Amino acid sequence: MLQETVTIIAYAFISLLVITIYGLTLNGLVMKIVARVHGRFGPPLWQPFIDIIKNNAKRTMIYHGTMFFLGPVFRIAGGIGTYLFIPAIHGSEVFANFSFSGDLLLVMYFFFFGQLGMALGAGESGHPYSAIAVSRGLAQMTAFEVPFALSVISLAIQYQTLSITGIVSAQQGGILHWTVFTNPLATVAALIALLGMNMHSPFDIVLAPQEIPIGPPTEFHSAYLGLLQTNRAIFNLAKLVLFMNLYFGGATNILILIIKTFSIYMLSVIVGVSFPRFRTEQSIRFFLGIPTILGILAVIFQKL
Amino acid sequence: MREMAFLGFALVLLGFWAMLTRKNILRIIIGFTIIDSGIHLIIVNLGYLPGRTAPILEKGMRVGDLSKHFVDPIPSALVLTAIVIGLAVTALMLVYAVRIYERKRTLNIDKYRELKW
Amino acid sequence: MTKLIDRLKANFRIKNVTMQRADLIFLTVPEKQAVSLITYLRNQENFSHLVFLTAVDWIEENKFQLNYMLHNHGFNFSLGIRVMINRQKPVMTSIHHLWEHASTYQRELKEMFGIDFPGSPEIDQNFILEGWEDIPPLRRDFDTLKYSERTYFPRTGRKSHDPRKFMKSKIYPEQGEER
Amino acid sequence: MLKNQENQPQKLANAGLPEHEKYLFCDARPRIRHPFKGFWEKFLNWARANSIWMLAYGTGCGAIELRPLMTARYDVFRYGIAPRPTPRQSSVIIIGGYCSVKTLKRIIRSYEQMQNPKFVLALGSCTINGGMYWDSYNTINRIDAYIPVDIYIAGCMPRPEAIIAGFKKLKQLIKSGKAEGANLYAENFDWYKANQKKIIKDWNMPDYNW
Amino acid sequence: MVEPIYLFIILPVAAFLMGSLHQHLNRWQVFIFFTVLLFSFYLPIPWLIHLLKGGSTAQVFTAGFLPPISINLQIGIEEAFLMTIINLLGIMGAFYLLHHFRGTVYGPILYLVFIMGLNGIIMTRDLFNLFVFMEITSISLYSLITLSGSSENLTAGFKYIIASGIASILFLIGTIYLYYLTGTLNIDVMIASGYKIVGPAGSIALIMLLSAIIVELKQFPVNGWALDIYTASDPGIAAIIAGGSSSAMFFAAYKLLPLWSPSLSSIIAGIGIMTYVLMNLMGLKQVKANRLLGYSSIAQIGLLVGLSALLLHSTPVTGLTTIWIILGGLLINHLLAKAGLFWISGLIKGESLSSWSVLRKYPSLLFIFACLLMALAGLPPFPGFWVKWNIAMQLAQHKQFLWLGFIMLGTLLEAVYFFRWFGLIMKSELTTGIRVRISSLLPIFTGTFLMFFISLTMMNLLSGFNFNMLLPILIATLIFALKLIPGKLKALMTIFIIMFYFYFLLPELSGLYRLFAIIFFPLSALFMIAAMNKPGYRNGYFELLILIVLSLGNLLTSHTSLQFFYSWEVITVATYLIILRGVKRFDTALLYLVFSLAGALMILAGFSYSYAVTGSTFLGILGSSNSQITIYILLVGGFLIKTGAVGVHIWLPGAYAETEDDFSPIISAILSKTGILGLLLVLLLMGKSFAANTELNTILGWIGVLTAFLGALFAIFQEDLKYMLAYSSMGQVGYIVLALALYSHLGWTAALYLAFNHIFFKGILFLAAAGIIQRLGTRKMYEMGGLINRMPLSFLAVLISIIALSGVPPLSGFGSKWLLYNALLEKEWYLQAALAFFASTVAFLYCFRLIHSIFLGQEKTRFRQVKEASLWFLIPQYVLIALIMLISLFPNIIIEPIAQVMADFIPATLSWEGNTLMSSLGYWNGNVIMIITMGVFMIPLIGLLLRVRSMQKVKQFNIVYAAERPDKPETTHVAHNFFPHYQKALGFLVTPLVSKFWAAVSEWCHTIAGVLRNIYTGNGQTYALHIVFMVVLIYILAGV
Repeated sequence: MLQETVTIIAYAFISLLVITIYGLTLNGLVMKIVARVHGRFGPPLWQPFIDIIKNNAKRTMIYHGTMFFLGPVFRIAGGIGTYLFIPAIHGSEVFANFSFSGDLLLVMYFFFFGQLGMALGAGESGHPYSAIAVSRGLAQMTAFEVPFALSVISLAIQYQTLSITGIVSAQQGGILHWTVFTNPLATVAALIALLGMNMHSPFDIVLAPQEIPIGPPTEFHSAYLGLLQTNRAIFNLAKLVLFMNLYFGGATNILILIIKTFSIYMLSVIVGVSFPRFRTEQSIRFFLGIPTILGILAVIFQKL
Repeated sequence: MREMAFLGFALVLLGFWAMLTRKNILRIIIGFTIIDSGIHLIIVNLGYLPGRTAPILEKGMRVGDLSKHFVDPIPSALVLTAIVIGLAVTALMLVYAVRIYERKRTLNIDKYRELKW
Repeated sequence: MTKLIDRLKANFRIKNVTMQRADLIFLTVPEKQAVSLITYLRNQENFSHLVFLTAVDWIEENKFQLNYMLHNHGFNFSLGIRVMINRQKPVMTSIHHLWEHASTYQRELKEMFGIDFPGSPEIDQNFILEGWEDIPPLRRDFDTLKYSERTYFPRTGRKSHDPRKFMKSKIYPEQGEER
Repeated sequence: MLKNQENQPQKLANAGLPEHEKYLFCDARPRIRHPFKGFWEKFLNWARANSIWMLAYGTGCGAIELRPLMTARYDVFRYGIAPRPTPRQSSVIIIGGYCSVKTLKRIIRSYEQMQNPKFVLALGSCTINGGMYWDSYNTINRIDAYIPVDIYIAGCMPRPEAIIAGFKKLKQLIKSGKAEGANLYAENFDWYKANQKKIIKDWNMPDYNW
Repeated sequence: MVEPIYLFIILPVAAFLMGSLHQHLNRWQVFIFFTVLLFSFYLPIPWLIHLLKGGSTAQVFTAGFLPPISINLQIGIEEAFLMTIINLLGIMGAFYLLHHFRGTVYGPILYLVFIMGLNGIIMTRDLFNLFVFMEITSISLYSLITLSGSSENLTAGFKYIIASGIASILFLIGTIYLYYLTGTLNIDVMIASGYKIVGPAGSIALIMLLSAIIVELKQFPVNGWALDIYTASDPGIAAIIAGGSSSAMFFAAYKLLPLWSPSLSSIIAGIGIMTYVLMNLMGLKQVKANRLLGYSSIAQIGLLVGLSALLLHSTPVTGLTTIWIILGGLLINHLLAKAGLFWISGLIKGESLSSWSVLRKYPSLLFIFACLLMALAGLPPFPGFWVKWNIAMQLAQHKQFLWLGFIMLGTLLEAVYFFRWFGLIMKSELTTGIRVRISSLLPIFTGTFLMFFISLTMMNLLSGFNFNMLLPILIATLIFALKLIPGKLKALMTIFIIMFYFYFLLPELSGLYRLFAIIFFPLSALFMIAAMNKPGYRNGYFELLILIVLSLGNLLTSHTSLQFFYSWEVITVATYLIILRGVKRFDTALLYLVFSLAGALMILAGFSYSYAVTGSTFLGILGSSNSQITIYILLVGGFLIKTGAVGVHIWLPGAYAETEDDFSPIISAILSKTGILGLLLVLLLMGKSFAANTELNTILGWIGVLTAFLGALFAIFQEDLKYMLAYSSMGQVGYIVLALALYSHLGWTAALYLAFNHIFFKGILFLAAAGIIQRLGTRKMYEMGGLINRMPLSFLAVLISIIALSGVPPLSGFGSKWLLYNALLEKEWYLQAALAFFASTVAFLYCFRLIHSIFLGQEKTRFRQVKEASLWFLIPQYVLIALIMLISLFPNIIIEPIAQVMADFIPATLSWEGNTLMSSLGYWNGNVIMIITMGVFMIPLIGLLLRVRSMQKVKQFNIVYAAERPDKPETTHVAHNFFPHYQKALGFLVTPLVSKFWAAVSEWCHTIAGVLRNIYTGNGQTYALHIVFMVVLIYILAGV
């Protein structure tokens, strides 16, 4: 029993380490790609690592209070937790993570864990911009969760299970078994929701550096920011892995995982570099419009 | 005697007309007494049977024949009671009229509308 | 436009009418009549735009000259109104009730020249200079160099050149220092 | 290495603030943060040098020269330099040219809100000796009397190339461990404050903006 | 036994004596007066006992002849009963009028004559004699009215004379023609020879007689004069008119009932019930107290008349007891209550409704007043309640649903104006005009006491005496009597009493009921701890709480729908009173009461329909196969009102938010579960074959999910802390309704799990809110801020509870969400699931807003000195937190029992594998999730803690700024209108359509009432015209 537990935890650490490194590299890669699109060289691939080191190397920190202190901790715990509840690689023992403890619903609700903590931390900083950004972020979140939820429901109808492992195994056996082909409406709805989740343009009003410095993390710096940046890599990848599992047939080895998650991520990157920004109410209306209708259609088609 | 009944009804209607159209409460009271009289006529008329006498016992009448000789005595009794009651009510109404006039210095019923709705 | 000037002259004591350009006339009006003239121009003559309000320090004459620049968009014509006020006690009637933005000019004048406009909104608040304690800096009796030397930390070894000469000597060194 | 901090009063007076506002601001003194020794510090300095986040705050006319830095032509991103909207997260503040008293106040605030280690890059001759505004009643003559400057870039204005060169120099300084402006500021805090307060007359902020 | 004929000798003789010898009698006069009245009261009592023992009805023949020649009186059980009551009222009224009669000799004389007349009306069996007695009472009344002699009085009296005169004319004509046709004046003989009443003459005679009776009964629309009489005459007289005269006249009408043809009978029913509805409707516009009472009196008599016609003629009711309870009960209820109210009105100087607020200074009088109002509104434990129940049952049994609907409408309207009045008294400015005399108080108290007693009798008659049903009231009264005990001790006593009751109750309950008992008792006792915080006596608060909580227990133990409904109404009333105690304006409490009563009426209708179909009130069968849809709709509708479902939710926010801070947790966390209990019971008792399959469940589900969604959406736009929590409660209960509607094992498990969870976190939130509000003195969230440093414990409590509320793992809220979605997906309610998910994300918004606006952000200067919330608030909060933590870590300890209980009803679909909960779709291991979350939380935390040495704690204004430093905390704290973009995007959904709708309903009711009452022009002639019109109308309607 003990040995088993230790093994699981050790595996989880390995899985987490791999995914963190990959996540940060992916961020660097995306920066590079965006730069190339702009016609620049762009920062080196390892720039995110340097940034994290630099932030952690800051000699001073301030804190506004307990929740401010705990905010980034909540955030990264949310990110790590979300990742660890998703089986990353189908059939792999190392990358199965803790998926035995809960199903898709758990993952969907665990998304909120980090959001809540971060929001609390940002709130305690007392900076008005943080509060404004949190208000925007939460409002936008409620909106994009709707098409995503509909899409997941459609999946639940399709596969008659909420277990992610179950959904992945149902998609094995060829590219045409992937949800993206068997249930395209749900996939499209969810991918649009993913744009919102990733907070890339046009849904980046939450961060809006020119307007409300950088949104919730306005006051976060040094090691806090280091944690947040690490989380950004992990949480981002957790979402990508989830989407890969749900809609793109999962991955049977790390290479496929990298390819698939990269491709999914590129979608929001491409949309991000080519669209201007929505105001909050516009993005709420947007998500509750076409994507939601797509989601409803996906549910209805599956029910039929 | 049917004429009497019609007269009675005519009086009732006349009285009602007075009650409903006259504004002076004294006239209303008079209307009321006219109705009373009309009703008394009707009642008496109902009890009247042609060819019979008043239900007053006299010597030499056999008790068994009473119902054949007399008109129905009950309406007469009723009329007596009704007259008494009508009198009482009329008297009261007049008392009211006097006292209302003392208070309000008017007999117009339209002016008594402080209580409504 | 001369008609306008004639009309104005009928009602106001107008002096020194100078035709600067075809579409710009300056005139001088006594302090007492200034506001009524401006009001008249705004309401009757359609000078709807207060372009600026500035001041000139005539320290020799012990006067401040206020310049009200009005513009008539209908005729595309500007009218500059000069008002000379006392320099010792510089007080002028505010015109913020005619144009709201006049109060900003007046705040600036208060800060830079010390001209008071009683009743103008926020007239006593800092405009650009936060916590200025010296005499208003745009008055000509204020020595800015001395102030700067006194207040800031002048870096020693600074050399000043006449830019024109200096650049010429740099770019065309063959021509020598002089010309 | 630096003066012992115990002798200094631990609390700041915050005399510029009205009494009822004093509780709203932290009154702690900035403290000297000693760098690590040896390789570890070198490694950290390397990271600091390769991830320079500059505060996107244009304090003067020179700010216009910062924009091209981020364009495809100059692309400072490749040196790990990126703009950052909040001073908390930035490591370098660029004084973009002439600096009036009013601006200085904002510069001090922003500078103090940055976290140690922090660097100052001053652009243009105005920051060095007042430049063409040397005799102005409202433009300070040398910025290093008020905050510790790591690099001056001369010119009116310096071109982006010059700024990049400045950044390169800054990187070298950081790597060599010489860019300890924040500690310098903490060490000579009273001197800097006195200078600042000399010209900023309405000092309505705490003595140190944490 | 004294021959009743003596009544007609002694009373006039005494009157004559007093009149002629008054100079000599002096003090003896009062003595004689009361002796005679006592005699008249005593007279029917032996008869009543005799007749109750089975004695036969006695006939008294005057002059030794048999009818029709002579007049006969009858004293049967009804007469004896009514005479006892009326003569008792006579004594009490006389006592009350004592001071009024002082100085005049005529008063007592007229009064005696009047009482004699009433007795005569009751006893006589002769039509003409009835007329005579009617005239006797009328004439004595005319005179009595003039005694005070104001001009209003006189004009009112004059109108009365006109109307009454016309009535007597009609009566006389009718009588004489009936005599002509049947040859008799004796009512019984006439009824027996009813076949003779034929032809136009017969029907016209009947119509005339009927019209006269209707005028005398003051039915709509021929009652304008009566209203004036009630308004103008001395309250003592008005009491006697309302109580005595009307009752006697009603009895006269009751006697004549068999005379009418069926069509006339239904006209009577129609007129009666229309009177009831319309008078109550018009009462809405009334602002004068006495006139309002007049409206209500007329309405009550209308109800009596209508019911007697309905029950006795068209559809004869079997079972004397029922008639006794309905008519007798209603009569007594009305007689005592209305007389009492009129008597109280005599004490109060002002005319308007609000001038009664002086009663607040006399708690006992106020108590009596409230009792009388409740009695009239038909609320327990007064006779009116039993009457209401029986009316519903009987009418339903006879399929008179339309009439039942009208009666319920009337009841509701009556409750509206009565309780609005009560609210006005409690909340308007204190007035001073009152004169309290012992002689006036005595009858009032006696009457009320009598009413209790009668109610007890009726309870005994109806449902068998059940001590449990009385216990809550007894205990509450007992505690109320212990006035001077300090509040804290009372709170402690309350907790003990509740726990004791729980201790005794628990063994009697099983399964589901046991779960609900746990919700109701220990948890409300826990919330009661918060009440220890408030100083002072808090009279009424604990008593009402005990009443509520113990009645909740009775709800669980009730076996019949009557017992259930009784407890339900007790809870409603007690809750209303407790809300009214706390609120600043009475309309919130009124709104609660009106909606609750409407809900209760729907429940009553449902029960009665079920009774009509099954013939049983036993709670265990509800309806039969063809009636189930109606019963389902009625009952579910009623209970949904209680849960505050969307559409009927407008009472909820006010009631939850405006009530006292330490009651809010109880009402929102615990009392909202009564509706859930009701819904669950309905679904259970309807029978599986129907309830599990009906499409109505889908509608219920949609209502639930819409409530959840809109509740959450409303909550995010609230600036008021308690309103936000109130709307949040509405939303959370919506989830529970949704889960219940699923009718599946998983769904019901989810529902109860949600219910428990909701109690925990909403309890914490409301308690925390109470603590904060107590310290801060404001409820506006944007005025708060930064309180985390001042109230860290409250902050932690709120944090835990909002995590639990929003369903974020690892706390217990996620379990409820997991169960809910699994249940929804299992049932294939996909769109509902999506909307529920949306609602839960929206809930996230207000959760954050709540904690941010209060605890985070900028601390306000004026709240720098506030202290942590009171310990009494914190204790229950932390107990609840411990519970949340416990069930988060070991969800099984609560899910397992719930699932087992639910498995009794529906086969289980939930299974366990160790700690992992398995549904058909997914799985969830709360225990492991908690551990993992803790783990991933601790690692970065430790990492960050290592850096703590380099950290500097800063103050609230040390935020990033460059240009201008923050001005003041008030302007720096972002809290007001926190989600403006949401307002822009989805604000259209929260347009208060429902409030507008109900406001329009209210507005229209008032407008119609306002228009309708214009018929009472105040002109005596118009009233006479009304009579004429009515005669014509009856003629047309009767179809002769």
